[in-house]
Amino acid sequence: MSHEPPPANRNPGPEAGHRSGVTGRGPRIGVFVCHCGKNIAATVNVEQVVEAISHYPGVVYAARHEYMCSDPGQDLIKKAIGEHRLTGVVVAACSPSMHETTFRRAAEEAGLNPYLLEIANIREGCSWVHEGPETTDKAIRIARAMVEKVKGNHPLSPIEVGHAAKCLVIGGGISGIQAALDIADAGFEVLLVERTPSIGGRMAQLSETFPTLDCSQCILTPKMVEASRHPRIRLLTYSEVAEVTGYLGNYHVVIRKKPTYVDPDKCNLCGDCATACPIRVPSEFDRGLSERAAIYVPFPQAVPSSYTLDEASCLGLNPLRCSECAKVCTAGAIDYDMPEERIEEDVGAIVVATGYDLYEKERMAEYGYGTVPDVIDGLEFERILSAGGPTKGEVRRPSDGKVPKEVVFIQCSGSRDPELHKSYCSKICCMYTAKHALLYRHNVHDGKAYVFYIDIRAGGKDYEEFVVRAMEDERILYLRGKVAKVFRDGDKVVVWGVDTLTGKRVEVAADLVVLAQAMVPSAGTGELARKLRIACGGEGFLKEAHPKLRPLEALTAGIFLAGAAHGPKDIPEAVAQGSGAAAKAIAILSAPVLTHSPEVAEVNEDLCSGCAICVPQCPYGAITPGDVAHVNELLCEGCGTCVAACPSGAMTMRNHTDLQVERMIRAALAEAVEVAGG
Amino acid sequence: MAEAQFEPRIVAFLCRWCAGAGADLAGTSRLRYPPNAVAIRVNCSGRVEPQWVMEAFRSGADGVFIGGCHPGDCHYVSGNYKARRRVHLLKRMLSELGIEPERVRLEWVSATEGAKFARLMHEFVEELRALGPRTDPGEAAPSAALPAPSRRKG
Amino acid sequence: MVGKPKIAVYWTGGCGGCDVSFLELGAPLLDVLAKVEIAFWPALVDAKRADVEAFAPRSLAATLINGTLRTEENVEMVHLLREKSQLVVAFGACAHLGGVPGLANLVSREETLRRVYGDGFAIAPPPGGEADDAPPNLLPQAQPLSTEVTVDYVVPGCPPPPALIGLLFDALLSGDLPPAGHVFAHDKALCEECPRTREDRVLTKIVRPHELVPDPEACLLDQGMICLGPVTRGGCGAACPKAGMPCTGCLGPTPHAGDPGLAMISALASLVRAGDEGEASFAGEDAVLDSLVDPVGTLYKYSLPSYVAKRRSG
Amino acid sequence: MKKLTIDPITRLEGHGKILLYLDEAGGLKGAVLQVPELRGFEVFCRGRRGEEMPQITERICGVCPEAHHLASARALDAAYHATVPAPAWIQRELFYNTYIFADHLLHLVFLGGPDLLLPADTPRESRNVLGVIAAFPELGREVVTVRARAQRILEIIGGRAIHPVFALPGGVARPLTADDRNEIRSHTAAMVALAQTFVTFFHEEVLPDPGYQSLLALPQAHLPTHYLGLVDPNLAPNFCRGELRAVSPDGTELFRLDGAAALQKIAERSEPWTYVKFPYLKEPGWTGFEAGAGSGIYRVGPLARLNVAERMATPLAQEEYERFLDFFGAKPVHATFAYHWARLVEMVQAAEAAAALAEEKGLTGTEIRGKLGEPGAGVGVVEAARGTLVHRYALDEQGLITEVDLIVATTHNAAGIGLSIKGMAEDVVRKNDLDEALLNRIEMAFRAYDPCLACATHFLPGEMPLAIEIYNAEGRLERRISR
Amino acid sequence: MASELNLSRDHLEAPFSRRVEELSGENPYACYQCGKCSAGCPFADHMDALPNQVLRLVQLGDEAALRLSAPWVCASCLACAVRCPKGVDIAKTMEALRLLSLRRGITPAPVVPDRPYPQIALVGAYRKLTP
Amino acid sequence: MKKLAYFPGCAMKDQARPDEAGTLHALAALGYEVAEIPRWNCCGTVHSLAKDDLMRHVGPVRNLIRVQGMGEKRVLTLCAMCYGTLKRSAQFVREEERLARINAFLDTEEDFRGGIEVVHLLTLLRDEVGYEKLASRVKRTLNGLKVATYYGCVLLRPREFAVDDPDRPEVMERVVEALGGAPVPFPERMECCGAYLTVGRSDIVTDRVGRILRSARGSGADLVVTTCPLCQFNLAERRPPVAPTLPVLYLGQVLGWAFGADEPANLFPLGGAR
Repeated sequence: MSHEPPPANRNPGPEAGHRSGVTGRGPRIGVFVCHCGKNIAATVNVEQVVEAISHYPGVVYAARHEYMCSDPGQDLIKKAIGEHRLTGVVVAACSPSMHETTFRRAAEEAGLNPYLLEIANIREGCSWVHEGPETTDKAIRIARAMVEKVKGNHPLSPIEVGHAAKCLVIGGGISGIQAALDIADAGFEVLLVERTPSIGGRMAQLSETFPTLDCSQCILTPKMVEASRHPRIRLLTYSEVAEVTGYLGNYHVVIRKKPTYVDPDKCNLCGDCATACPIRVPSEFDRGLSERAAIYVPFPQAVPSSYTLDEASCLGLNPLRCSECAKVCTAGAIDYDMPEERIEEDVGAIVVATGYDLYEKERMAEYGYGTVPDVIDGLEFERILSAGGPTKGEVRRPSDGKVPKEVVFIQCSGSRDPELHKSYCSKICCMYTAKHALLYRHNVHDGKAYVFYIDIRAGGKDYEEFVVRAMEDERILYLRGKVAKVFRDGDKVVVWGVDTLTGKRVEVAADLVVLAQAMVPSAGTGELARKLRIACGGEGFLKEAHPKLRPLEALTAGIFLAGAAHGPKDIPEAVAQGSGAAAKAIAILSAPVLTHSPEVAEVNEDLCSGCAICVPQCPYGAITPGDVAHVNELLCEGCGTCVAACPSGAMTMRNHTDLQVERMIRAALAEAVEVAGG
Repeated sequence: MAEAQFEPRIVAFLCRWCAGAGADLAGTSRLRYPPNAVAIRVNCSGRVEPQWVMEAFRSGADGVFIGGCHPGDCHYVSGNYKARRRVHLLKRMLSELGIEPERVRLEWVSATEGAKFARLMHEFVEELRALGPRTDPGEAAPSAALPAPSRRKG
Repeated sequence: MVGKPKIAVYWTGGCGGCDVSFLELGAPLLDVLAKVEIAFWPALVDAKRADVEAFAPRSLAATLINGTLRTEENVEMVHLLREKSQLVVAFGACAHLGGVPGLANLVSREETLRRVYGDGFAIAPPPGGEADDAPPNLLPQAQPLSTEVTVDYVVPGCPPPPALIGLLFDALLSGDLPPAGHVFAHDKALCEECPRTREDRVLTKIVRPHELVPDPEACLLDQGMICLGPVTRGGCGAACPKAGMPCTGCLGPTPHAGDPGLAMISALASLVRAGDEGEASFAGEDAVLDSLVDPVGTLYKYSLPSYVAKRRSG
Repeated sequence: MKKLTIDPITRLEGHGKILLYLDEAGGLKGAVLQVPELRGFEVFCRGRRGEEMPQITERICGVCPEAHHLASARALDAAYHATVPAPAWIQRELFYNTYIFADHLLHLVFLGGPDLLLPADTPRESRNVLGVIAAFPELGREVVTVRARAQRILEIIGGRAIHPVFALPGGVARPLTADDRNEIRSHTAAMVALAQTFVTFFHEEVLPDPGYQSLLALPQAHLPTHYLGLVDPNLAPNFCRGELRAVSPDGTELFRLDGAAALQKIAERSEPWTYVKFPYLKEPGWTGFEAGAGSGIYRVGPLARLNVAERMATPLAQEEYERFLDFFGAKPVHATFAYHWARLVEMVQAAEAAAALAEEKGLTGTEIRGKLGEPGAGVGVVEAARGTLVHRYALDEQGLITEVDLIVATTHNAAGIGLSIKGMAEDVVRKNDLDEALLNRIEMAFRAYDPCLACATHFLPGEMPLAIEIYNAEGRLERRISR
Repeated sequence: MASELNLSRDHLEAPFSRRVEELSGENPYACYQCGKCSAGCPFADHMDALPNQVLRLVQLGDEAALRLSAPWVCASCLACAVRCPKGVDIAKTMEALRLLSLRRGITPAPVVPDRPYPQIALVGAYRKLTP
Repeated sequence: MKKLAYFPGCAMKDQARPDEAGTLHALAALGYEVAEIPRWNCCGTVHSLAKDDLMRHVGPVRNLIRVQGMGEKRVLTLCAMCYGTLKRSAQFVREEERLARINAFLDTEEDFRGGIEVVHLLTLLRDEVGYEKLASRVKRTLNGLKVATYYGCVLLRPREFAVDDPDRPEVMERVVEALGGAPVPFPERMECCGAYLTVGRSDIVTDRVGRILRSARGSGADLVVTTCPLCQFNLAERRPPVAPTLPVLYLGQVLGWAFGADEPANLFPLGGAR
């Protein structure tokens, strides 16, 4: 009985006789079977594997070793490559995720192109999970299949590419600022793009920070100023990323800078314009708890320090209708004809730090948000606690300005609720709620604070102690249980909850209710992710390349994630990730040359009809349609989805062709494995 | 004398990042499962072609397993969605051609689900044993109009 | 005397469209006919089977065979012709791939006979005739020509477009023969020659030709029609798409497409969308995919015996 | 007993075999036409998409795919309860008349032509289209050219010259453009011109030929059968719409009904020695293989259409029709070889009709699809070049085919052809030395029908009564199966 | 034990809560309700509320704690006290509850002697079960 | 001979008489001259856990004043309860202010000056005699007898007054070892027997005792020893109807036996020890 699998052509079909893609030179494959001590040899009869595979067509040498990854084991391979003039090597050993690099390096040292070596996994996928004689049979099948693959492999070299020495940082919150500063300090140019008129992000809105109770703005503003003055940071506020093309090391970005209609060089910040402006709209910065004019500075320490005329609220940028601001501006800074700017740059890497929003409170119907004015979210409470906030730091409730004597804090509002809202834990709420309650007690000494919680998650340096302090020192009553309903009764906000520890239902007639709303990715994250061709997880947060080993990288090479856009994070984590992403970016920016795996998709131009079915399959936009499709091999990550989609077989994958796989299938299934008894 | 138990032949296409890593974890955790499946590693379940599945059947496989990342977890963003749709359409065609669609199984297995991988291998082998050996799609004249002949193991 | 090269044209289970297509060569046909001697061609000349049996082996320069193999008589005849011919050309989709009559393989021979003639039907000789006067038995399955005899060349199509027939005769008459197995059509898919423009490459719905008057410029696949152009050899000038109808694949798959139905399944499924890709759209995607009715009949209209039926090893 | 086999019958579409049984004295015991193939369309069309049927059933026959294409579309029109808008009908009719013209021309020159145009003693090697072209080079070239132009019209409208793709339930695939019309117009003019040339040629070169005259007069080639064909409201032949009219051998109208109703008048029987079946009129019914008013055997095709019609639809055709009637003196005309002349008359009408339709304003109209209702069942009837063609389908709610019945022209004629062969064989066998040329005379009788055996095995009116008789080797009836 | 509780500032600062805290000298809010006390209490099976629940009622200012039998079942063995991760001596809270009850005239069921007791038992019981 | 003030408490003169006898015999053999303090009164058995518990310290402190009067710096207790109350009060009055308040209250007594150390038999044996000396003086070895060492609550809790590590005590085990026995540290050895609940809630005590005895037996013990008369009473008298018939002895009884005291009639398991 023959080992030879059926003829080479894929589905020879009715056009028999037509053969293509068969190489003339005979393969000389070496197979090296590892005992891995007892790990493989205990269940797989290694001698039999060697014996069986040595008779397999194309195999000219087969050997075994106690530990193939050891130096003597590697030497065995190197020696055989030379002595037997091997054109391909299969190492039957552990999972390729373990030692593929080791063995390929050894092959290269022996003069064999590393891409001509493949690992047949007979440990994780065989010896460790099976017992009995079939284990050896399967190991032989695995090895045969890999021999078939190697027969079809071609020598390849990594693709080299130059790059731009500049980095784009998207998002001017603390994480983005940190990343920008680190990269700029390392000597590279940075474009820091922020959507709103000022950098600072969420941290600028906060009062004090847990667990140290540092003043948030006091520690943030020096960083903001440093970023704005840094010679290598170009700050682009009121700007959005419009287009991103290119690939690792060579991204071409287009940024749209919206007109502020105020010349920052002329504006002297006198504020007369805002006073003169007839328009009042809710202040975004104060979360609607105060009003601003159509021409405004979001907050006093804003960076850059200049007024912005909000086109949407302005009476129309039409001097005939209203030009109050221009009339009072002695500096002549107001320019109704300011155009939108379009900035195009080439960057080598991108850091995405677009931050978070709070989950829409309006969705929490049971908590009365929107109908009960004294139900607010955590960021609103931050503003109320802030010295620069709408109440100048005095705790007063929105409805009537009364100092609330009983405040209920509701944790996990929208979080950990897979049924109706968000399934994940928003991570920082336990801490900021404790902080809120504690600061409230500091403000209102005779006030009582209640916290409804499910669990307290205070995993962080000095965090548990902080929560204990709130409970023990400030006598904040923690009630384990979710609140079912919040409604208004006179000037009280009645909260219906439960204390699951005693099993008692609880009713509190509060003055103010603060919801620790779930964190969600900031608006537009999904759209930006599409532009960047990176992925979002199910909840819309940016997805990392590997949850453990590559937490800072997006799936697209050269794009890094920082801050809460990637998932709920507190300030130290956001800063750490910003620095981490910066380090990753710096590694690219400072590399003399970048390399890319050559195992990518390739178009056979003699076969491609230009049908373009491949084009939308590519998550990286690597394929350009045309008379024949073109693959940008630097963008291609090698998933092969386009190859499978290509109906005419014109798209192939280097060293993973259909022909190879179909031979592997046949080799894996063919009978005549000569294992007698096992 | 007891009849030898039917041992189905299976080809398993496992994506490198999730299902393949999950299979490795099953190995690291020493979870025993039947040895019927030979794995072929692909970068992404989106690389798996319906033709491979048919090639496997043509080459004597009784079942084909495709393992990809969970929805939302694809290393390449969306390859697993393509795989899912291809398998859905392929199964409809297989049933028209007289191959039980249950012989093709697409499963989401994450890198941490070694136990799930092992369980799926057990399950699939059991299911295929119940189905019995596959008859060649060309041997028994497939009929779109006639009820598929029962191939339950007797 | 060295005469003109002799050629034969024969049909097995076909419709005759291939013969007519040959005749449609128009004026060039006369040139061809002037350069060859037609030794056997039931549609055109009066030579009989007995004459063929009398030919010397390999005395025919080329034999063009169209039609699927459906009866035992078909098989006898093609073996006979193979023996008499230097070159055998599978002419048209039936000989090439099994053709539309190959769809009969979805039903067994016995079932076909039962449904046509009722239970208990059995062929018999005419009254007074001998046993071998009975009509020939049907083969269990329709088969492409290559399952019985070695095929040197293929002229694909249902019927072959005159331009491709011209290519065959250019080669035959010039003596500049391509390698065995050559298919006289393009290696690239039909899309290459289709004038329609391809835009979004997303299939949010599947429409059937009678449900839509297609935009005259846009790709039919983009408009939701199942057009097999991407998997089918070019060479016909994209006649059907130009006429507003999707390609149904008569020229057969491109050389590396493999099984055209499976290749198309992969391509079509890849293009289907029901909103953003993700778990939430699975049901919607399946609904789109399920609206592709009769996938086997649609995707293997001309090729079922080649790709689905068991082939003889060869 | 001696057996003569003509295998294959040549210069026709499809497979046919003629078996002649002679007694020891050389007398004819039996003559049988056998169709040795079956492709099973009726079976495998089930489960296919309804709208695919015009493109699938046309693969029954590559000579008259247009007929199947349109019959199929008409059956689908009915199944979907669709009213076909005028522009779509104009496209279809122009297409169809062009087809009739081209198909008749093909037969007159390529298939039947050599029998008709070349002397009876022409050697076999030249008894083909090349012989015809050699004999009449000018006409030959023009025929080839104009046929190509006709094919070009079919290609413009149908998308492809052979196996068109344009007809859909309720209409056609796409609107035609002004450029399309201009090109079509130039071709139809050439068609009309050639038709006229051919008429002249016929009257100068063919009709006066004593060979043809003797064939027309040959008693064995006279078959007094019933006739069936489509007529328009003026009782002129129409090839693709109208009602089915049947007349008896003496010309009396038996019925004039739409397709579905007319189908109820027909039954069929089956013989185990051939894959073809034999339909007959339930009134008067099956009395064996015999002609006459008492037998249900009827014929279709050009001669039948002229026999069921009272006039032609176009002026030049009417002129030729009148000459035809004058020649025979009475209607119905039973001479089998008159099929050729009838074909010529129709070819003229088809060319004229095509030319007229090419001028219709609606030809380039954009309203090309009628609104479709829920799919159900429907019958479509057209006149293929060689006779009446009936498609009947049932569709399920998804528009997939659940039932298919087809009766093709050559099937209608199957019994008549059998009788003609037998009659001709009797004539031939009486002559002492049975040479090849004489045997060809048997084929000539067959070819007169322009039969299409590729089509002929396809039909299955499921509800029709079916009788099968099985004979033993001695010719004794062994079993009779009926449904 | 299930009932509804209206929580308010006044309620939580009512004399009951304060007295318990004063008598026990323990901050009930230091307890984070881990339940380790209850897990190790040799008498928990005989109590109508687990020790941590008793403390929880104190946190909530709920006088229902006084109507429980649990404090009387507590034998002051201090197993809870030595184990508490927050250093809350729950036995002291139990003692406080007993004392508060006794001082409010709430007493456990009267003792019906089933046999002669040694002095040590009588003295212990006397001292725990009287104000 | 070392002089040692000794506070017997009520039980030693009543049901725990064998304990005292055995202990004093052994102490004499170890060179101690034990002097019972004069006019001792009840220790109160249990101390209060409430903040306002001044009254509860009066009894113990009065006893400490007697020790002070003897000119001794420390006092020995055998009963675990007595040890608990005396030790706690001695600790309580270490604060000046409390001492003053107590002295003011006890105006008929001489002022207590504090500084009296309360020792328990076990700590004395461990810290002063030492296990080695103890072992070397033993006259009759327990000869591997499996002895379950039952601490109960008061010896170990609260943590400040524990005779040993309250989570991992070993003193009683080491003493048993020194006597030649094989100590059996069983899971329930530190869990309360129910103490005074024996009055009024004997059901609870019976349940507890059952668990303790089953635990001891389950660990293979032949004998249970304790130093608390209340434990001894409960373990002996509150056994559930179905319970291991393990003998329960005072540690002092066993100690005395090892030092050659007259064999008590009911010490059957020791009979076979030697």
